[in-house]
Amino acid sequence: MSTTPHTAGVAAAPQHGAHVHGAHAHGDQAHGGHGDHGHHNPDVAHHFDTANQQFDAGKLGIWAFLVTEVLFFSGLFCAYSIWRNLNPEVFLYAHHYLDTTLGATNTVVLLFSSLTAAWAVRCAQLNQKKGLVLCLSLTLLCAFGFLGVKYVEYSHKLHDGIGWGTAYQPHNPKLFSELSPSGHYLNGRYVSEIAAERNLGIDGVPYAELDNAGKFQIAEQLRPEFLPEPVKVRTFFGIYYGMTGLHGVHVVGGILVFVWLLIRALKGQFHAGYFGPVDYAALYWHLVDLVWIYLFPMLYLIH
Amino acid sequence: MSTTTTAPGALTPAVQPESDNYLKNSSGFLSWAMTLDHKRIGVMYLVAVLTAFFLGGMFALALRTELFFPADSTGKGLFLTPDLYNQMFSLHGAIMVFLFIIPSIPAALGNFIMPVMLGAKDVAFPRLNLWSFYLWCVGAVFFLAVLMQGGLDTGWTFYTPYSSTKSLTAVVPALMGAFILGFSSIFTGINFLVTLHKMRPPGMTFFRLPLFLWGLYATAVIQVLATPVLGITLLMLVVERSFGIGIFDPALGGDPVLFQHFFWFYSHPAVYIMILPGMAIISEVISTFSRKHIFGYRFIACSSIAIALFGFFVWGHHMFTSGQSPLASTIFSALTFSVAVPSAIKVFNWLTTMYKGNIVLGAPMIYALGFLFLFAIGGLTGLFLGTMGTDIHLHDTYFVVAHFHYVMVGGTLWAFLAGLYYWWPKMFGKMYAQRSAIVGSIVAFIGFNLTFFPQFFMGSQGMPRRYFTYVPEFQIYHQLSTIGAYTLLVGLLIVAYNLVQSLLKGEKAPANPWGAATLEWQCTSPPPYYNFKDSPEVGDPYDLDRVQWDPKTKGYVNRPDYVPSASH
Amino acid sequence: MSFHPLSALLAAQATQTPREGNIFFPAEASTVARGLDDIFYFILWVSIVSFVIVIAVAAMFVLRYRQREGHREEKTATHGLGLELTWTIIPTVLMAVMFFAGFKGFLGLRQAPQDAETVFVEGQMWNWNFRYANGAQSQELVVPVGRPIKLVMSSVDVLHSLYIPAFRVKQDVVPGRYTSLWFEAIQEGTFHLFCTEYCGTKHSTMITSVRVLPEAAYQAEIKELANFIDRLPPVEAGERVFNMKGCTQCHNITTESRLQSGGGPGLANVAKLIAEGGQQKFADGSSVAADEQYVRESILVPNAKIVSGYPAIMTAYQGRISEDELRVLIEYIKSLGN
Amino acid sequence: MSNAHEHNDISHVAPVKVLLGVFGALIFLTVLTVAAVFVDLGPLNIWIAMGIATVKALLVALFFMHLAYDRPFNGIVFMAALVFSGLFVSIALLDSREYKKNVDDFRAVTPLSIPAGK
Ligand code: HEA
Ligand code: HEA
Ligand code: HEC
Ligand code: CUA
Ligand SMILES: [Cu+2]
Repeated sequence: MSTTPHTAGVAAAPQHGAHVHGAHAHGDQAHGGHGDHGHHNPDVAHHFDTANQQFDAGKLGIWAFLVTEVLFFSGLFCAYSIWRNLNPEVFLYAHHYLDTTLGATNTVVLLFSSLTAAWAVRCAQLNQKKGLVLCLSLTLLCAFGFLGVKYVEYSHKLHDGIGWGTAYQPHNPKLFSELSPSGHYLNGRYVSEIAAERNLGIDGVPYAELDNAGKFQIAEQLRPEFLPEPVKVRTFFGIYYGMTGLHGVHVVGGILVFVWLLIRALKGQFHAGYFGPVDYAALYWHLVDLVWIYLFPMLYLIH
Repeated sequence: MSTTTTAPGALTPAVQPESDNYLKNSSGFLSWAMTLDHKRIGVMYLVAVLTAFFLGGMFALALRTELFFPADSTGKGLFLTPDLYNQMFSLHGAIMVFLFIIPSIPAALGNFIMPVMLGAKDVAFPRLNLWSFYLWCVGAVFFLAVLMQGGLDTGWTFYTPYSSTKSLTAVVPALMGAFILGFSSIFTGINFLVTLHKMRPPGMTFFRLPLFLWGLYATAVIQVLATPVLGITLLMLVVERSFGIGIFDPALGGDPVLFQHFFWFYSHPAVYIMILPGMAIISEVISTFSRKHIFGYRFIACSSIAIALFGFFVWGHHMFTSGQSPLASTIFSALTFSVAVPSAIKVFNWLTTMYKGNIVLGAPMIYALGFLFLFAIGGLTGLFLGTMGTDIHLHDTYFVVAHFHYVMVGGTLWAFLAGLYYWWPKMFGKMYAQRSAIVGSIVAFIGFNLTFFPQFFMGSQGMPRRYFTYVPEFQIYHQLSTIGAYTLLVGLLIVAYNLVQSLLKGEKAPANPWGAATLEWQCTSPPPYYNFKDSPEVGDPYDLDRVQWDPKTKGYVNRPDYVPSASH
Repeated sequence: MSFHPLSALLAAQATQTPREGNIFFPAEASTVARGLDDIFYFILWVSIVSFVIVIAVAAMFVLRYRQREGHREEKTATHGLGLELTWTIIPTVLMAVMFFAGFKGFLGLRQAPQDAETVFVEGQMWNWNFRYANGAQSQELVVPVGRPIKLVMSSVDVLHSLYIPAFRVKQDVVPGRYTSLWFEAIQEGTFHLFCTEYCGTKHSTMITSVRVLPEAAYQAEIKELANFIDRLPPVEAGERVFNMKGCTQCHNITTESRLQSGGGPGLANVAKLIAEGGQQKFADGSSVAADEQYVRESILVPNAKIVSGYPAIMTAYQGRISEDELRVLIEYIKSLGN
Repeated sequence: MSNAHEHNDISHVAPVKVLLGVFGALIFLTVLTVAAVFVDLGPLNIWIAMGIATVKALLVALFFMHLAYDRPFNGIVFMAALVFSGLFVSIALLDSREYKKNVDDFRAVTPLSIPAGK
């Protein structure tokens, strides 16, 4: 087993003189830190001996929590894998409803927010208060941006009656063979892609240069490839909403945490000797990012 | 209060002023409701889980009473309708599992004892600990809401599509309740895991941890790895029932067998959440009450971890008849036996510990011996179920009901009571009357066997479980079983009376009434608010030579001339 | 109880004589029963022996080493690799034997012989329906003695499980897919058939019988079952269909409602309405003339119109009932008015 | 920036270069995944997409989440999560594939029809 957690001893020197007292003086004693409850480092809770022990405990705690998060998501990944494996046609068919551009945008947004979150930890470690506030704000901004894009995606789908479960009632029964009412999906990349691939066009005019009616005609031609709609399409959307929804809830949770961190950072509560919460929250945020890194290809890039 | 001369290296229970004890250091409702002290949280958990146990027990008695006679020719039962009966066993199972047995040992006894035994001031995250307790309360409120809103009739297993489409009862609140209780359990698990890793005082290496802590550690591992899957399963079922997503509902192209995979991926490991802490208590009690060093410390410690990890590979043994593929069944059956081996190891180690001991038949030891007897039956009958050919016949009969009551009641509940009687003096500073404690234990033992032993026979003869009524040939077994249940009630009432009496009239407890060498006995009974002013000296937790009987305090005190033995 | 440890390992099939019922099991009435019971007895003996050893040793220690005047504990070794390996390896070996025996027994249960006759089973809350190759249907399972039968099963609503203790067979009946089991009865008689997967209110009365008949009697029986509609007067035939299709689970044939116990209206009501030319009122406020057409729709697609005051729990019979059956069923329902 | 500034007593400080480098790699890999979709490689596509996602995940875990510098035990804890979810998913998947035929046979006779608005 590793060395006992108590050996580390000295807490990092904090920037304010006010913090320098208590525990450090005992660093080299056998029972370092014990017996001095009277003057404890105010950043270290009473039941911990040193700032290091507290930080390590928090770190292991957050990692254990991330483990539970991974297993929590694993249920949906399991459902996804099985459905995709047994009903590939459903997935192939339905994913064209997802907008890859928006998905990719969100991927970049989240990756960037992960960078700022990691940078925030660095700033806190190095006593860079301004940098910390900036990084936290940028992370928050990205989180809102992500949710904004999700809102656009969800509302387009709901507008077309593509909800989940009982709310899956596409307004137009021939939805998948035509331009959708919001004009959003089949006129987007997908039809054009196929048209380009196969050199489809009308009277020698390539797809890209057609007017809407012409594009519509091509979409009509492509219909048989999509019809009949596989019966279980709605479950694809169930899984889609389930996965992205649960992920979204985690983003909202992250926003709350980061707002709290920002307030504390503005009050100057974090410094080189005490930055655990920033580190833990960043770890959580990276996990949210990790989940999305998988969700994006799994849902948007099905081939 | 014990006093003794101090030997260098050995630790003396410090003389603490009364006001320092955790029960008295502050008072008032809020001092409990907002406390971050693991001991107080443990006591609140204890009251809470015992209440749940009582409620679950009342449902059980209702079941047993109804089953005294089969329904009459018009289909009318003794006092329940079929629907009410179905709600009774569902709520009985769900309350006993989610509200009682899973939090019982870890969250009630473990919370109280673990940091003290470890020599720490508290768990790593005291606030999370309190949260965990309040989540338990919220979960309990959801279950009460279920009771108000027309019960729950899906069984504790919530199999689809009955639960998702057909049941007319309050399934969603029950699922939410179990979901919240799952998080309560996860928080306890994370807390214990981190505490055992990061809060060990100097000298407390992993292989010096008392076995109770090893048990809690293994339990925490399962809680962290398995419970989230329960969470997502319940959530998916809520969504399935409310919106008809179609993942588990065959009418929408979903797969009910998949739901069972989801459910048992958690619920099989969960049975080890229930038993591992119990086994760990037995290790402590048997060593202390035999006045012997535990035999095969490392094997016992490692077998807990082995059970925890292998326990994840066997969930499909609940699904041999479900339509699961023969391939999967074969894998699961083979692995099931691999989990049984470490349990057998423990049993033999306990026996050897007693060899040439000086066995004190105090109440905790009586329960430990009862555990040995009942758990052996429960575990061995598990082997009939793990064997594919025989499980086909036995699945979903009373044989299974008998098996799991033998392990959960005869195993976990008995261990819980052993632990409760073992640590009671430490927790409340009061001794109890040994005689009535032992009488209660024996009456409960007889009642328990009378309740559940006949169920093996009616089960193997073909009596299905979850039956409101039955064909006449099973009547005699049911009647024995019902009589047993009331005997068990009497036994438990004696236990309850005995413990309440001890609180009211009990003698003051010494710091170390049983002469154990683990650290929790090094502080006063009840422990001071801070547990230890200075980290206690850590030694071999089972080297009982450390202490000697002191007639003055009627307890054990540290031996002045003690030299830690090198052997381990 | 007699016991042959080795026979368990061989998981023998039909070769041995079956045993009578005892405290453990009902009579061994199928070819697989004996082999499976032997596995059970093998585990039982291993369990009894190890249990007795454990408890005897514990009792002996308690007696010899209990605390008393003049007795002191003695130091003994705190661990011993040899001992510990012994009690790791012996149980492992015993359990390996259990696993293999159980595995073989399981394969025997799962692999139906090629020449098995197929009977289709439909589980429904809370009724069994058996369909034979010649088109016959029944509520009780009728099988010939000495010939393998394969049940191919499905459910129209929730999980059920078909369990015949005397044959030692059990298999869940799952909606949305087939499951199957097989057996060969070796003893004539009537045996219990239980539903062992919880399926709601009347799970405990979803019980029927298996009748094992000599070949000739079996053939005669399913022949009779196959064409009773042609033979019997419509109302009488309708009554049989009514019972067989599980209608009795939810409907009284009087005017009495079964709402309280999760069922539907008494069918004499609708019969009276038809006789009087009245109207039936629905949950959505509409109403329609009660006539044959309405009854027909109520059976085929019950959720199209929900009788006011009732939940929409009746399962659709579209595709599960033949025109002939429907015709006599309607005749029967109409006759309930008198 | 001098090394002295880059030090923290409690835990490792990630250098700016590493942070930016990792971010750049992540963006590049994202572009790569999207681009890979346009090349039709049949069943290989999904594995390529998941492979790239895994490389991205590794980058995030090792550098943004500090696992490369952290106590190894934290990494082990995280690996446990992946191993056990993998176990769960793969056995459940294995089993559903095994009994798929029973479902298909049934659906061949009784096609699935989902009533509208249900
Ligand atoms: C505390 C909880 C607990 C514990 C510890 C166990 C322990 C075991 N269980 Fe049990 N089980 C349940 C709780 C538990 N179970 C519950 C709640 C259910 C039903 C759930 C439901 O459907 O509602 C269930 C159901 C259940 C089934 C499914 C039955 C069915 O539905 O058809 C199976 C099948 O394999 C099984 C097997 C086992 C085995 C092999 C062990 C082993 O771990 C046992 C190991 C112990 C021993 C082997 C005994 C001690 C050893 C000796 C005395 C030494 C000598 C031994 C030898 C030489 C072999 N259990
Ligand atoms: C921890 C779990 C646990 C416990 C303790 C019990 C305890 C009991 N159980 Fe239960 N039972 C289950 C878990 C448990 N059960 C589960 C999971 C199921 C399956 C449900 C399903 O199918 O979905 C089940 C099902 C079940 C059935 C099968 C129903 C059926 O299938 O139709 C029966 C029938 O006899 C039964 C009976 C009993 C009895 C008589 C007790 C007795 O032991 C109860 C004794 C308790 C009391 C009588 C209360 C008295 C308490 C006090 C006086 C307070 C004591 C205070 C102190 C000790 C301080 N139980
Ligand atoms: C699961 C329970 C259930 C089963 C099985 C069932 N029914 Fe029903 N039935 C109901 C309920 C509830 C209603 C009232 C709600 C409705 O109209 O759907 C009903 C309504 C009816 C009606 C309309 C009655 C009226 O008063 O207008 C008829 C006719 C009927 N059922 C016939 C049958 C027949 C014939 C069968 C068997 C082939 C059958 N039912 C099986 C539950 C059931
Ligand atoms: Cu059908 Cu139980
Ligand atoms: Cu299990």
